[in-house]
Amino acid sequence: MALEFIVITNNPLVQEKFADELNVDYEDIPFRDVLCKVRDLIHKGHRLLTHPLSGSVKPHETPYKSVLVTTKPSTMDLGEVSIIENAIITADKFAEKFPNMPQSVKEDFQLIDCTLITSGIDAVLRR
Amino acid sequence: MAKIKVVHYVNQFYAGIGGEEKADITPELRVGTVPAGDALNKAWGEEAEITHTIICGDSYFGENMDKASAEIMEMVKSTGADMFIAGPAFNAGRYGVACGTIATNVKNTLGIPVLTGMYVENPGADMYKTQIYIVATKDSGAGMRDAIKKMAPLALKLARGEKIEASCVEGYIPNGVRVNLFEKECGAARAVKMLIAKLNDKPFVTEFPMPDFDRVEPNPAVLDMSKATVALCTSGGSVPKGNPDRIESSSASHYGEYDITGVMSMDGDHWETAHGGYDPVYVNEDGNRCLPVDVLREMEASGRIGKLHNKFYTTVGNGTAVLSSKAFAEEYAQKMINDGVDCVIMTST
Amino acid sequence: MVKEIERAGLPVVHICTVTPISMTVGANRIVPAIAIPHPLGNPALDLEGEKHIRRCIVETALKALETEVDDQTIFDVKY
Amino acid sequence: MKLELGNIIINDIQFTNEGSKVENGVLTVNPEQIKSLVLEDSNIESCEVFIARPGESVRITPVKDVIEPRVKVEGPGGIFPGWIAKVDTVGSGRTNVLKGAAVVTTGKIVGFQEGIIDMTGPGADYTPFSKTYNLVVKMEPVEGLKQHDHEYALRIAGFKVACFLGELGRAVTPDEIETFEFDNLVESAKKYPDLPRVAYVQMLQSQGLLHDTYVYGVDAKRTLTTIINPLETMDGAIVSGNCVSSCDKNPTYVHLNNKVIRELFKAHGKTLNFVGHIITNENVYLADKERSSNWSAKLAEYLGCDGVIISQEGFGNPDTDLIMNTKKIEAKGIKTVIITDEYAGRDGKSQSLADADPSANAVVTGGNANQVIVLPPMETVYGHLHFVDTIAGGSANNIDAHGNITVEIQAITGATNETGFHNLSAR
Repeated sequence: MALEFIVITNNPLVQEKFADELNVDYEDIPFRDVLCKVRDLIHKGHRLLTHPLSGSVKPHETPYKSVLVTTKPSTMDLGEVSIIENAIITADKFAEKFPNMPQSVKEDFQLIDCTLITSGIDAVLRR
Repeated sequence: MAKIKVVHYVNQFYAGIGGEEKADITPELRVGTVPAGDALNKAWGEEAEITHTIICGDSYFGENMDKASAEIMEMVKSTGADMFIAGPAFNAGRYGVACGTIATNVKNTLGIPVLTGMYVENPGADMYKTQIYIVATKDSGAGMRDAIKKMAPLALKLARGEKIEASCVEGYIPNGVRVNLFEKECGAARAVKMLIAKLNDKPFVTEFPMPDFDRVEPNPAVLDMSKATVALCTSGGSVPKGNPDRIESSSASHYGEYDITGVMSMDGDHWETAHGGYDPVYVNEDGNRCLPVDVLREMEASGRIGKLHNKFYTTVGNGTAVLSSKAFAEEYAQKMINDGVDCVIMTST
Repeated sequence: MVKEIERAGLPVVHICTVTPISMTVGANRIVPAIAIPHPLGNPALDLEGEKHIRRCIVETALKALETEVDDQTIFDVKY
Repeated sequence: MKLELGNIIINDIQFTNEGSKVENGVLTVNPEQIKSLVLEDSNIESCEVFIARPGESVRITPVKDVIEPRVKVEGPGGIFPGWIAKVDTVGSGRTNVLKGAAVVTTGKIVGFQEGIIDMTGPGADYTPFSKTYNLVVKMEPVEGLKQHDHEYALRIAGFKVACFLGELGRAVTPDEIETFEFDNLVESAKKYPDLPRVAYVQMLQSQGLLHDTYVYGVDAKRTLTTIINPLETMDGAIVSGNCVSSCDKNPTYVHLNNKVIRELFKAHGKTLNFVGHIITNENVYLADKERSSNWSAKLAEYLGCDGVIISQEGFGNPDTDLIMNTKKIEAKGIKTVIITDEYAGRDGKSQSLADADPSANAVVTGGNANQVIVLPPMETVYGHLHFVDTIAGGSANNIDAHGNITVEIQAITGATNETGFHNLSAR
């Protein structure tokens, strides 16, 4: 049976690329709020499928984050709780750096986040 | 540059007054030095000089901490020193705690640089290493020369406000602040050496200690719960509605202490959570979901417990945060003991 | 934090959802809670049902405090 | 298997209008030859070539890759199998190396790219590539080229230039020949029955654009953890596609000269028996992380290891892989030393890693990547300086009136390398 998942994202490119074929939960919210949204879902028993600190671009340096979680809640996984909570702690170490980012740089960040999550989506779909 | 004026704190033993039998002597300010101070002066040459020495008995300090501390502070102030040095205390526990306490006080109230030295297992080291620089010494006075060799240059740097290098370079006990340095060997060579030591059960020092995973022995069980005062604590961030003390939602800089005299239930009209680490909807609806005041009140009425303590303590802590707010708990645990609490229920999310 | 309370000399029981973390932070008496956003409750139940599970958890916590332990011990809740 | 590295020591790079050559330790390059080689790729619009020598007032940024020029002179396979050469197994015969020289590629693939190499000043201490004679190849793509194709074009161009320069050393007699021999498991067990058996577990960044590593041309995220002969790695089997957050990313040069492998060879037969090189990935998908770390532990056990060195690549999510690898390998009774770096905040007071475990009790650190450094202006900048304020470790308006740039050292290529390539550390 296919694993059903939601793409939690604030990246418009991910929304644009996958909205037709996948369950994309897009909101125009800050980076940290995406992590908190994922955290609350993990606390409710949704399973975390991709690492919330994917990629090397630092939190808040990139404004964009996409994370995969299962659609249906099951049992809360303690390891995943630890991963998401430590991700938020880690993100909080980095201050927002470029409030007035040029559109071209924004688009580059969108692209990088999109390729990272695409590698996660590919991995889930081919399993 | 003018010679740096230093005041030195030692106990009765290092002042040459006597051992345990003289440990109750009261603080005394002397002009000049004791032998440990002479050694420092010699090492500094023309750069700095101990002009005054403060001597206090270890027992006196331990038993009259607030009073002794205040007296010593006045003495330090009266000397107009540029810097304060305590010890080194090596493995003498009470002396180490005294050195740490006074040095920390001097730093915080007088704002002059301070330095002490002690053995890493001295209880004073654990208590104060994150607040002041403590040079790592050997475990007995036989290590005096080695201690002075490290303390003298570090003291000068501190007095001059120079950049302090990493702990392994300067010789202080690691204080949790990560400082970069260039090693002679590349990381790979260090890794292979460390592995060979580890494989051969030889000592090695990790360059990055994992967070503290130590244990504390369990305390004995409560014998008669029907007579016990039970206190509630939580890391779930329970606070009065509106968060009057503005407890931050994460990495809070203080904890909350709230009176629940007469409170029968943590209803959502009067209580909420300040915690930013989870979805607050459910606890804001009904605070008993985090802090079970309602059922403890029932148990108090039925005599299952003697009494619910009239204060609770609250922090925001991610259950999984590797760092924990240790100092807060140390402080409010003491308050609970003073208030006659017998046992504690701590709730976490 | 539990550890500091224990170290100060007070017997302490830790009611905690993520029990492995409770082990890591050095709690000696541990009682598992329901869920992170509602450790001592369950919004899926009615008020009385919720109070019942809360009573069970707190009762287990008190029993844990009344029990001598030598090592870290998890006390399971009977609902 | 036996590999000889014939080191031709390079003491300078010079330009010429005539033929490129290596003579008396000088690499003489005709830049036109480099340009025409690079421009064979129709995706590259323009190319400029510069020389950056140690001590010169030069800044190179943003660095895409650093590559050592080499040529296969004896034995099977060729340089960069799966890319330039066919996929024949490398790691035996002789490879000549232009030691002390490097090709540094630069080009703006994305707007926030960093990677700074200063050839002098305070920044130079933080990058190992301030000590090499660098041929800088700056490339601009054709209009509208997608980032993926752009990255690919730059990566391949770098390899081509490195091979072209390496080829100049084919007939040159090396100044020194280093010989490395790696026995199979049975032979090495017979030779060194009493020495502890040690393997190297190398984690490879494998997550997406500018976050990838390739093994014999295969994208590492599509691999299971496997065993490779360390001589293959030393001979170019692993290459980098990986340059953002460049302080703890491995350029191709670092793979070719992996210092963990070299140090293990130094100790081999003396204090330990080096039995293998395990390569594992750092994927985005959590199940992949579980699977890959299971396999690392299984292969370490299969090799009969007493101990392993684990090296990480990158920040954040690889901490999870690192701790999984460490816990699972230690659980097999195999002792570990791990190499990582830290993000302890600018003040050094924050939690350094995103994961932790008591079993990770022997750690070598490449330093705190958040440390702030002021880089004074250089006379010459090769690349695109104006991107420095939008990079990792930079911040808005971080260039002052005098041209001083304030950045975290995470922007400096190789500063906190997690294969132990450099000598920065922290306490």
